[in-house]
Amino acid sequence: MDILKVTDVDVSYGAIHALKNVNITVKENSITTILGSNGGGKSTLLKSISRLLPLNNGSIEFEDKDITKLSPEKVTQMGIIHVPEGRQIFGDITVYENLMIGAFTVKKGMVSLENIHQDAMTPRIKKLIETNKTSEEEVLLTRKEIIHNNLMRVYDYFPVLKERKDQVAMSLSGGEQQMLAIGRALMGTPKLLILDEPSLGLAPLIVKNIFNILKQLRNDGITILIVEQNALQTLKIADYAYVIRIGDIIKQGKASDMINDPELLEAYLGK
Amino acid sequence: MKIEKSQNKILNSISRGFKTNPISGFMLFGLVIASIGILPHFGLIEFGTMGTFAYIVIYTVVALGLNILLGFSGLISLGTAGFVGAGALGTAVFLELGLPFEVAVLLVLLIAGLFGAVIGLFSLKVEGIYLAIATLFVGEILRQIYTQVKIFGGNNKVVRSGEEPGVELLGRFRLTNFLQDDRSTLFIIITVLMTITMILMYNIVKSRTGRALMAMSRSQHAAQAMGVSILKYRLTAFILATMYATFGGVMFALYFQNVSTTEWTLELSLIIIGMVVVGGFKSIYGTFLGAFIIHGVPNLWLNNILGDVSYIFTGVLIIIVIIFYPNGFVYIGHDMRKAFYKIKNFDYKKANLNKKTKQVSDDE
Amino acid sequence: MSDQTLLKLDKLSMQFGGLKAVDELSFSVNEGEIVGLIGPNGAGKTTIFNCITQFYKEYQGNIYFNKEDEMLDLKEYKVTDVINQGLVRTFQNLELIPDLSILDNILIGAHNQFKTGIISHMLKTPKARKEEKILKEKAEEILKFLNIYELKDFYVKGQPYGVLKKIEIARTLMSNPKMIILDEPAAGLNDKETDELQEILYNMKDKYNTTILLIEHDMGFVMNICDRIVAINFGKFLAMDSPQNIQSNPQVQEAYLGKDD
Amino acid sequence: GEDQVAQGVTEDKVLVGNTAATSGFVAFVGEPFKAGMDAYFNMVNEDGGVAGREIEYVHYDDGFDQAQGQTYTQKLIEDDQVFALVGHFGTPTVSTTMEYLDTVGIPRVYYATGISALFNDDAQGGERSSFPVQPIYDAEGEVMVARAVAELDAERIGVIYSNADDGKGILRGIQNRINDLDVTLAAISQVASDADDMSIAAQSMISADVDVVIIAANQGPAATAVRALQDAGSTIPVVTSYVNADATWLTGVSDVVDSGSFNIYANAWIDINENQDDVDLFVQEISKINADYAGNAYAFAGWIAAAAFVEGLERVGEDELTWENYIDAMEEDLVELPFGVVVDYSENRRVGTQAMAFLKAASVDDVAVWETEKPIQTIKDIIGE
Amino acid sequence: MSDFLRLLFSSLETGSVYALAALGIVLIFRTSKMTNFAQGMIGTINAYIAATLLIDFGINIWFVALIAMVTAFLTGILIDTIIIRPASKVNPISKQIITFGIIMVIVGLLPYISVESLYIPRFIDSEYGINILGAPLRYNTIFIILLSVALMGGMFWFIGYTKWGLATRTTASNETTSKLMGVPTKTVTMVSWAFAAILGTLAAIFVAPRVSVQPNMLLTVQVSAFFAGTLGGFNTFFGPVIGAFIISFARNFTGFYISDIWGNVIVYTLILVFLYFKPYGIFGKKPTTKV
Ligand SMILES: Nc1ncnc2c1ncn2[C@@H]1O[C@H](COP(=O)(O)OP(=O)(O)OP(=O)(O)O)[C@@H](O)[C@H]1O
Ligand SMILES: Nc1ncnc2c1ncn2[C@@H]1O[C@H](COP(=O)(O)OP(=O)(O)OP(=O)(O)O)[C@@H](O)[C@H]1O
Ligand SMILES: CC(C)C[C@H](N)C(=O)O
Ligand SMILES: [Mg+2]
Ligand SMILES: [Mg+2]
Repeated sequence: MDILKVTDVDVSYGAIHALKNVNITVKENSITTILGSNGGGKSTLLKSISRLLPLNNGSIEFEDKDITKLSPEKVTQMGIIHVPEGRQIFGDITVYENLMIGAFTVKKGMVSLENIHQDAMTPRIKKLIETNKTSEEEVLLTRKEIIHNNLMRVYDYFPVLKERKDQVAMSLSGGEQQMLAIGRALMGTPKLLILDEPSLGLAPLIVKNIFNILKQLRNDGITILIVEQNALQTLKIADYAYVIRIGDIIKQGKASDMINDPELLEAYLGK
Repeated sequence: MKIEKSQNKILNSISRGFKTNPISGFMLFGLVIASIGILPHFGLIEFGTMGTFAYIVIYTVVALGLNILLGFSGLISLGTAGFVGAGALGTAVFLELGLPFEVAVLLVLLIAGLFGAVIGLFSLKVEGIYLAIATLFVGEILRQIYTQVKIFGGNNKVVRSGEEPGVELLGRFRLTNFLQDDRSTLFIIITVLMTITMILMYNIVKSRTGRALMAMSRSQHAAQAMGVSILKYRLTAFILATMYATFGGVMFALYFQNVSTTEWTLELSLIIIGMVVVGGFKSIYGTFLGAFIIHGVPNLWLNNILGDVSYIFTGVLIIIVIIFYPNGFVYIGHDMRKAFYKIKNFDYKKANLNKKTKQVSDDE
Repeated sequence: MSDQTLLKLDKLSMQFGGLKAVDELSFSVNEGEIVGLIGPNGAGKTTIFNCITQFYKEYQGNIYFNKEDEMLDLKEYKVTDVINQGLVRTFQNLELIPDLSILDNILIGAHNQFKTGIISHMLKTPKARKEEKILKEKAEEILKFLNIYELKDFYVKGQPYGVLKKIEIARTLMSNPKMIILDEPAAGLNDKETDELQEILYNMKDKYNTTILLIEHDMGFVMNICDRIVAINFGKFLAMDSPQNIQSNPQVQEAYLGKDD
Repeated sequence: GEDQVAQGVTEDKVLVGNTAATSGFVAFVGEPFKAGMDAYFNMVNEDGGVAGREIEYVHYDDGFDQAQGQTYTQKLIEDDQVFALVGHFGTPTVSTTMEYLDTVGIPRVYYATGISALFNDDAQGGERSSFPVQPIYDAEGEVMVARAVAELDAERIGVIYSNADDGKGILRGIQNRINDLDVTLAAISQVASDADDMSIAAQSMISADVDVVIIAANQGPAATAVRALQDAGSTIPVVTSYVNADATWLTGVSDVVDSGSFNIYANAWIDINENQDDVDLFVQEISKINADYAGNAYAFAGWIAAAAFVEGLERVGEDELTWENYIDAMEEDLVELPFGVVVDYSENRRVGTQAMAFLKAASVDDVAVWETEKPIQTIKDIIGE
Repeated sequence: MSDFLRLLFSSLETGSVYALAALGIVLIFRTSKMTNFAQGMIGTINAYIAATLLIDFGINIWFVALIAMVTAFLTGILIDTIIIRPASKVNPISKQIITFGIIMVIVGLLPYISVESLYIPRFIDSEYGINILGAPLRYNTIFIILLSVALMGGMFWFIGYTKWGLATRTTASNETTSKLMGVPTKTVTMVSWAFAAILGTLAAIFVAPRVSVQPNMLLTVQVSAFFAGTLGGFNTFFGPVIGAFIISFARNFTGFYISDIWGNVIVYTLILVFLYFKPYGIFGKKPTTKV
């Protein structure tokens, strides 16, 4: 099923025509990537989806609902979470508070048992499970419990955030800030996670980690839309890819096909 | 059609001329404003209009100084009015003590510069809103001094060289605000002074100093790494700003020749900030435009047309201009040109307009 | 390349509260080298740069810089004075002046090359004019070298990332530096741009006679361009060696590169 | 102008003007003041004007700004060529333009301020064209001490004065008189005009154990001072300026009047209690402009300003209307104005009215009102010389 | 002793009023990154409304205060919606001048409400109180102090420890990214303005019995509130409150024991000197910057 449908989206900044009737779709539970040269309009497209930019034309549907007219915060509340280009962490509050604001939209809800982190297993949840007051796979958690669970998972992914949790976010190193930006997004239990150049400034080991995490998230049922400079590595984990140039989608296809298309890599990605 | 074309041609060459030689632009501008001092003699405008323009001219100089702080150095002062008062009252006091006008002015400027330096030093430690309010403290202290210390005359201080009314320039030319002809001359003198301060300011901001000020405010780290001493340029910014403000005060004393002790309030400081904001950050002509909009428009027109509601209307005007021109009304020029090109389906990229102008007005 | 030591870190340590960001670190860079500084996120790389350029002064240990065969202890210099010794840097998070033209941004790098003072600028004396002209010409030449000459009159704001990174480099060149230190110059660049940057840095070394110390996570880039690489972890020295040897160093692999799949 | 026909005068019209703050923070003074002038001029014009001339009144709003006030003053005289300034307004503008106006010699009738610079008991040359009406602050200070001694048997006097022209002027007046009248100035305390906490001043009065507190300040600060005294538990009677001798001000301190902690007295140069006919006429005319102003002291003042000017015109009558004639006419005789105000410009005296009534605040049916204790009297009458 | 206590009690009341005004200013500073010069005028116009209701309709002061809170709330929302929101892209300095524009509009509007100064009585009549060593401490004073301290505590807790408080802080820090976190930033700023307006109005109603309702009734309060924020530190909520008390104390004591004319100047100079050594106020911390 297509979780996201972008139809004929057209965006300009004053006189700069950044997107020209762009169409893309994102399948549920997939990793979709948008590749393209600098200034191609990738970030613009992502911002249009999270409704940060007004459209000249076109429509965007998420889970079959038209979100074209919605505000960014409404869209976020629906489960589209956007990790913007350039970190955009809140520098003057602590790392922990940054993570907590990421969980602003979290509501109580069902969480599958396998997704509950060891450290988030409170006595109450254990009891719920023991007394079988819950279905086989899922359990109804309170907002607080979900946030705690998310937090434990984020700390698992990025242990350094736990070490630094009471530090003002501004004082983190560049890479740590990037981790915080990603971790903050994960705090909000996204349905569709939008990442704009997540590997920027990260050490190779962490980049590998992040790609693994993304794969795992997809397996957990989260849909991912990612923009990356690191084209080859991204294509390796992606299911589907679009190539954008000066506001036009010029190519699309299965990621596995693209990776074997030397012409494409040469022409558009400079490889 | 033909006329329009040749008109365009002329306009273009003028604007090109201004670009290659901005100094002559300022001189021409000064000439135009100075003519306000002459036109009443031919019955073309009223003398009263000149008085309103004198105010605009004077506050342009003050606001230019503030623009060095606000626009270029990213610093703010809420004590400007206090320094204008210092310039005006200081001149009056020194004249009363028997000093020649020119010496009085130099002395006042020197003292102001020292004051500016102290605030500059202070600003190294105290920043942002704390600095703004600290300057407000300074303003309040000065205000108290003006109204309490006897030498400032209580309500107001008459400016005069010797016993006779008027100010004596260069030891021989006595000019009195009471006399229309003298007032015209005074007006032309202050306009010339304004033009000079504009040119000096232009030269400063287009030089290493201007770039350093901007580097300091936009990215302190880069500035330091490039060898820009924050100490030196904080001092420079505040010294320049206070000297400009004080010089505005001197011009006030020179033209109006009578200085109130009670008017150097926070409200006036805010009005002057308003002139910079409404007219244009970093823009020299914009500063004049701001002074014109905030002081000229209400006093030349609004008050007479709208009466009671003119005050409200001025407030609304300020709000609207800022919302639509966050960097100053002076950028309306760019927008008009853009609209013009839009009508003609002009190619932006070719016109090179977009990158250069758009980005200025979109500064956030 | 000579064996003359240009920069020497001697038991450098820097702490933030309880956190040892840099821990008794020593290494040196020789004149004419391009040296890479690598390490996991938060290893202390940027902190080291901040110590070298005296943004942080509370460090322990010593940082020496060779100026005309004399080893200067940089700690004795103010942050704004470091550039005058021939050492200049770029920033991990771009630090440009958005509302100045590219040319003017670059002229800021020449701040201390100006000899005339504010009064001559105010009055625009012939001397000041001449000086400005000379430095402008120099800036234009540097812009040409970096292939961004046509953009010189445009505002920095709104320029593509790749251009911004070049502007930072161009700015450092204005000061006739003996050594430039670059914090993640290739981050955010696409592969094409990274290649271009690589070439520029190479040529720069020759043309402007500078030594380069750079932090970078793009291993391809680092491998290609560096003569030697220092690897650190948790602020501590791990290894300093040729690119090949660093790449196969197990400690570096474990801490930084990850085992090859 | 010596003998030529003056500016602003035609067959059927005489042009007058003023610049006043009718916007901004002191609009609450300027607006009603202007309305009072308008009302009077309208009335005169409806009756066919004076000697066949209608009075045309131009007004500019200077927002209480000195420089703009100066500019408008010059504009009125030089561009608009008014015959006279009526109701020249506000300390900043008036003090700034005094010397200029003396030089020009244009008649100015009534100043809406009482700065000391207006006091001149031997006016020469251009100074003769100045006709202050409203009491000058210094003079009021003198009257206040006299009243404190004569009516309240004060021996020790305390003064709370505002850091403004009125406060300082009144204080000077008081200091002038204390020796003659053999009283001690036991406590002096300055307050800022916009102070919100006057406990220091109140405390100083109590600590000094004074017999009378003179509050030398206008509406806002005076009320604040009265309440500060009440808060501090004072029982000392208070005498305040004529500026506060209207019903509105009293409403503001009605709780103090009701509680009776201490008596409140005020000077008044206008006596509305004794001149009901004048009040009726005023109310009738001002209501055509704005009924809200029917009890407004500033509107009264504007009315008197216009009346004073018209008095001069009527005296010139059918004679040639020149500055010189006008000035002579004003000097001719006592100028008697509505509400019992009398000013004497003879023998080059330019000192405003110096006679005042003494009012006492009382609570009548739970409403605070001013009652006349003593009619309008000069200092001489008061101290019985 | 009773001199001292009288001054002390008076200062406490004054300090509470400054504290309320300061809290409003700090709130706007922290949510909209700007100095709101119109804080005083917003309180003033609502005090005018309250006083008019009181006089024209004879409504009880408690009830009037309640109505004034509602009108204040609406004023805040109105100002945010029609002025501050459209100016969201405007830089902080220009925004400050917008608030100056607001001052002009309000000052221009006041004469349409009343041309005369008006009076608002105390909540609890001034005759009720206790006597401590010869100095009267009114219940009304106690009420004002308790209320402002409670409001301070409430805000401190709300901003520091609740989800919405965190959202308020992030909105101030970076509005766009806050939206991406799902924070309805428009609501946040709107409510901040509404609440700041309420604080200003409370300050106005509390100070009105002393200074009457007139256009510049909050002039000194506003300036003092700025000073209080600076002295206490703008990035805390209790700092400005402490600052407010210190300023009102210091003024009265220097005024009474040293000089009524130069008291203020002495206090201001001391604060300037203090700031030089503690540039972010008593409780403020230097914000972290990273190269
Ligand atoms: N705020 C803006 N104002 C004006 N033009 C903009 C703005 N943001 C982007 N653009 C322009 O829109 C075009 C597309 O930009 P966008 O950021 O979407 O590209 P991108 O593919 O994400 O590039 P990058 O790889 O550099 O991140 C570019 O030409 C860019 O200069
Ligand atoms: N001002 C500070 N206060 C507290 N901790 C700090 C401060 N600056 C840096 N740190 C910490 O010190 C460590 C080193 O930071 P540094 O920026 O030097 O890392 P880095 O090696 O440059 O990392 P990256 O590759 O991610 O940029 C980090 O863990 C960071 O959180
Ligand atoms: C408001 C003014 C008309 C009155 C004030 N007392 C003054 O003299 O200026
Ligand atoms: Mg992008
Ligand atoms: Mg780093």
